[in-house]
Amino acid sequence: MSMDVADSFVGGFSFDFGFLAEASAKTTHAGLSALDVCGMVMVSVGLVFFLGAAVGLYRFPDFYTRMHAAGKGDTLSSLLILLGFGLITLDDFSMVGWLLVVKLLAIVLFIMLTSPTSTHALMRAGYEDGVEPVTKGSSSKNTKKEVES
Amino acid sequence: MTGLALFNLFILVFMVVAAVISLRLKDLLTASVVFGIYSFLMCLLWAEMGAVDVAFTEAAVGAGVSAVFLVATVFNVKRKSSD
Amino acid sequence: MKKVALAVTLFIGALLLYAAKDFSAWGDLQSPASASPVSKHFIADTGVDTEVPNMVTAVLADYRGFDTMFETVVIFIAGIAIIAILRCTGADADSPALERESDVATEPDLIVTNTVRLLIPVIQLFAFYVLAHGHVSPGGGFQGGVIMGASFILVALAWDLPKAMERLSVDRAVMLAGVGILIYAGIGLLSMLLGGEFLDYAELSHVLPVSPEMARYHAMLGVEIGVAFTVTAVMFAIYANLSTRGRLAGGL
Amino acid sequence: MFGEDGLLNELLVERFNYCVYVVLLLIGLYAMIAKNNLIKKLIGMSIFQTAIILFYVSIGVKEGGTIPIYVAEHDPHGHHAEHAAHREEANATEATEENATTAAVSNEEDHGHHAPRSLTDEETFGYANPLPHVLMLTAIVVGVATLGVALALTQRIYRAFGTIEEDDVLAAIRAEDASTVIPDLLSTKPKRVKATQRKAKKA
Repeated sequence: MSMDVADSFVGGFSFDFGFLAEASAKTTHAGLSALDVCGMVMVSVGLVFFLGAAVGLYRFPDFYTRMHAAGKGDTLSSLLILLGFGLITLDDFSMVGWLLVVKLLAIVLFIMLTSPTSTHALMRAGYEDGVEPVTKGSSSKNTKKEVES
Repeated sequence: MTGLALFNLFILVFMVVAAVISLRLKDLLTASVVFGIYSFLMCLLWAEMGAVDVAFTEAAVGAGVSAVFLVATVFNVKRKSSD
Repeated sequence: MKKVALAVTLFIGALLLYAAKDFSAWGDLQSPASASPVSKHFIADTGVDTEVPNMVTAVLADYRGFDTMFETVVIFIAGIAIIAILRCTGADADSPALERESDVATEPDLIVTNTVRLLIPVIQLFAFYVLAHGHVSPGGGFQGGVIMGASFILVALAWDLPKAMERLSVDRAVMLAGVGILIYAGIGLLSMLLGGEFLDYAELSHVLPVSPEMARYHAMLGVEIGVAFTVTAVMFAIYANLSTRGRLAGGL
Repeated sequence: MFGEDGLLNELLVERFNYCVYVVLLLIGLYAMIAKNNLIKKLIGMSIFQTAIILFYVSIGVKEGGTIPIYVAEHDPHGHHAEHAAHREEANATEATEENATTAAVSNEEDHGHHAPRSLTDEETFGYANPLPHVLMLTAIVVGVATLGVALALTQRIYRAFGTIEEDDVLAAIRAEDASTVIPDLLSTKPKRVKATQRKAKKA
């Protein structure tokens, strides 16, 4: 008797996704399938959001607005990029592709939970440490210095 | 540039920059966090070299746990450094 | 001092750069490390000898099992040493240097604690996955153990250390670390009792209903579990001592 | 200077990665020697360590080699989905003799695994060298354990001297040495400087 751990995990399932692959193969003759294009668009949009987050992190006047830019932009762009990767991977509807997509979705869920939480924790730590938010009266330069010191 | 990918080059340069920054910062907490960034770049480089197990270990140990150890120590000693 | 340091560093740097031109080029197939029979044997015969697809795991836990066992012992000793160094005794316990410059808020944050409550089971499950699936994918005892230890550290970060010590007290962690090494050495001794040499897992096929190759496969899992025990316990013990200066009370 | 077989060409272009490792190692070394703060020294030590690990791992890289995990057709169990597809293909075409025998075996015992075989020399070049990975994997984990020990020593030093700057610690130790009379070996009780006295002296 030969126990086979890998077998019971992977080999046991032998779903046949051939029909889906055939369906998508009709579109792939042009070079790119619709899923590929969707994935690439999502990755590009994610990169744009990443750029926005980076610029916001650099340009915003005080701690809170900077964390806002980082938290929002970072979460959304990571999600978009990972989902785009998932769509591109899904292209041939093979078993391996599906497994990868499930793993990517798990990462997406993890980031969706943890990234806003960590932003919140940082914000709260800043608030309890007495970091002043920039207001209408205060000049932005002073606040920046105060945060950095 | 035979065989050495451009990706490797970028990561290597960023790593040198991160190392220098983490050693020049006067605030030890920030230095620890930048050291975490250095470890993470190192982990990317190893994953790219095909050493997946090493990269996995570095991601868990270098970027995660050792940064936490450093921060825990910095909180218990002085946070400002003289150099 | 700085000038001396700079001179020393530059001198060593010049030596190393002088030596660098003798190294083989990037990714050279005929470099000494790649062309050596040892490395070739590991790549070519791991599948035949142990049926483990991940060569790194096979080399780590089987071919170089003795080495890994004492690496684990080193980690254990490091954990003990930290506890011994930081334990507060006598006049040290109330010395003024123990006061922190800035103390952190003691109230655990609602959002953080609830998210952590959601995540901890997932993280621990993932640690088990990494540990058990280390034969066919990247992972193994060290990585799984570190992730497991990190989950306890996360509890200590989100609430405070006593909350984490309800789950895994430092005394129990030290015990678990010892248990991990005993599991490792026990598997080695068992294979010795069955007629082989120390850590020669193939002999375990006398007691397990599998072929000698699969016996090595399963014994590697057992060994990795031992490593994971030690690493988990030691990582948490190190954090608990470092974050509270050995007093094991209060938050970070 | 940058000619085909000039030294600079050899160093900066073909072996650029080694140059960067040397730079990282020197950054770590310099920090360990010249930095005054103990935690900075420890960060420098970690950088030094990772530079050496990086060097070892990069030795294991092979041009065109994949990660050191068997691909489906070399997999000793051969049960992955890809392999099944491969088998079907081989069954249909029966292109090579080897594939045909594999298919025959797999047809005979439907869910049993085909016998694993030793790889040829050419096939071993398809995988990165696993040996440096193993050595460095344990080195990383042991590295973090020793970093923990070093951090514990740092905290202990802070507890004793109230500072983690190397100069101040050395000055405090010298002052203590100067004020301590080395006791006669035959005298009754060795004199010990208590922590409280040390604090008072510093203040």
